[in-house]
Amino acid sequence: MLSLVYFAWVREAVGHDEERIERPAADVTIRALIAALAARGGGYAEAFAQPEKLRAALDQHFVPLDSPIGEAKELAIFPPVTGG
Amino acid sequence: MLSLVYFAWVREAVGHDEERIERPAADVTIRALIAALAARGGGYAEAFAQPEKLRAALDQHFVPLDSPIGEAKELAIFPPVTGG
Amino acid sequence: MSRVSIQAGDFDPAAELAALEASGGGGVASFTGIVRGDGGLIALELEHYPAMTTAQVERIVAEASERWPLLGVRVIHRFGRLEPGERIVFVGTASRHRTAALEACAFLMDWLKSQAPFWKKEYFADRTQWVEARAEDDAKADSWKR
Amino acid sequence: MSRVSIQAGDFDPAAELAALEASGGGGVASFTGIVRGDGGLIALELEHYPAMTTAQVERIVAEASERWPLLGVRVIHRFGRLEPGERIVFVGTASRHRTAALEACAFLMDWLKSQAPFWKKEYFADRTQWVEARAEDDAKADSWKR
Repeated sequence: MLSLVYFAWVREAVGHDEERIERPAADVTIRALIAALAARGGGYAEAFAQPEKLRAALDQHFVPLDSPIGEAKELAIFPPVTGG
Repeated sequence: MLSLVYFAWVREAVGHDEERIERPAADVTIRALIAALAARGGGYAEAFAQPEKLRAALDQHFVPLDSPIGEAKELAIFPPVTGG
Repeated sequence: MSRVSIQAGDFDPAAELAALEASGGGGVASFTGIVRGDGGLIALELEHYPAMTTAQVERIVAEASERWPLLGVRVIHRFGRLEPGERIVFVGTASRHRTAALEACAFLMDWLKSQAPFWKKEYFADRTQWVEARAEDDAKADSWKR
Repeated sequence: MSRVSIQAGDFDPAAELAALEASGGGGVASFTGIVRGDGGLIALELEHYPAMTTAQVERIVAEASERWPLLGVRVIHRFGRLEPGERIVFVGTASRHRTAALEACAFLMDWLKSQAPFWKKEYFADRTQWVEARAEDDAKADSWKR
């Protein structure tokens, strides 16, 4: 299983902040998973239709969307950060 | 009359912090006056022998040593500043 | 000595400065960020990624400590609901030399903006909106890359 | 709002920060310089040019205010005898944006170092010496020239 966690407007569009999915093959990229999530339609389509607006972290480390998911336990998807 | 004021090791070498001298002609430069002060010998020679180690202010504004004294009322001569 | 706090509550910049002054350096630099009430803003809601935030900010602090000879670093970042005039963030640095303290403070703020997992939502009387990341902030953070 | 004090006595960075936080900006930056006890230093004696100092520091502050959109500037510079651990100088800036506050703070410190009429004498157990200006400090101040 892979935990997906969402923040900010991604979380709001999806309607929840966490879910668990079947683990994809290790070489599946975050970008490919985002496309699969968008295909669910509804709030998911809204949240994931434009990957250029999204950023990701694997096991709490920022990574590019083209990174393979590998053996990570947690994938976070969110808009660019706006702290400080 | 022109007031001369001294700071830091210039003041210490000269032995006092202020004096009044006959006003030089307006086109005399600070550098020329420094040479004249050095020629007094003793602590003055020590203080003014190396103009490259000195800085100056005319009427409380920093100026280059080649500035003419003009109509200034006060000439300050001192080492490079070390505040902050 | 470096310390990171990610917290909902307010903090006291004076106490933080006093601790940094005691670290033995010749200079202490600080930055405090405060919520501006622009355009009728009622409140900001700061969301963050609890499992990641502290570790990520500590990585940013470690990066600063590697680049500058720092004797003390303090970072405090708040989350939750904040109203105009409230403090959001504090960065304080102590070093033997002013330039190290000031540059590290600027670096930490730039990296917090673009490398710490926080998101701001603005509340107005008639609407809400998520703050968008500014290309300018990314450029500032990138300017420190080496 | 800008204010300059050239004084013998100590100051309270906390009170200065609080005033700057109240100026309505989104960011407050500060730098506090402290006497280091390097090499067995017993005390520093700071001499200045009373007829010039305040006006000159106000010119430096005016230059900063022209370069950055500042809502508040506070400069305090002490003179007289100071022992290790004592504060020498405080620069605080408030602005809507962090970069303006931080850059103006660094600029003010660089210009105070090379453009304010102060001279430092170091007292050790067995000798005294006048601190020499560092070429590095001149270069820092020059780097802001435009």
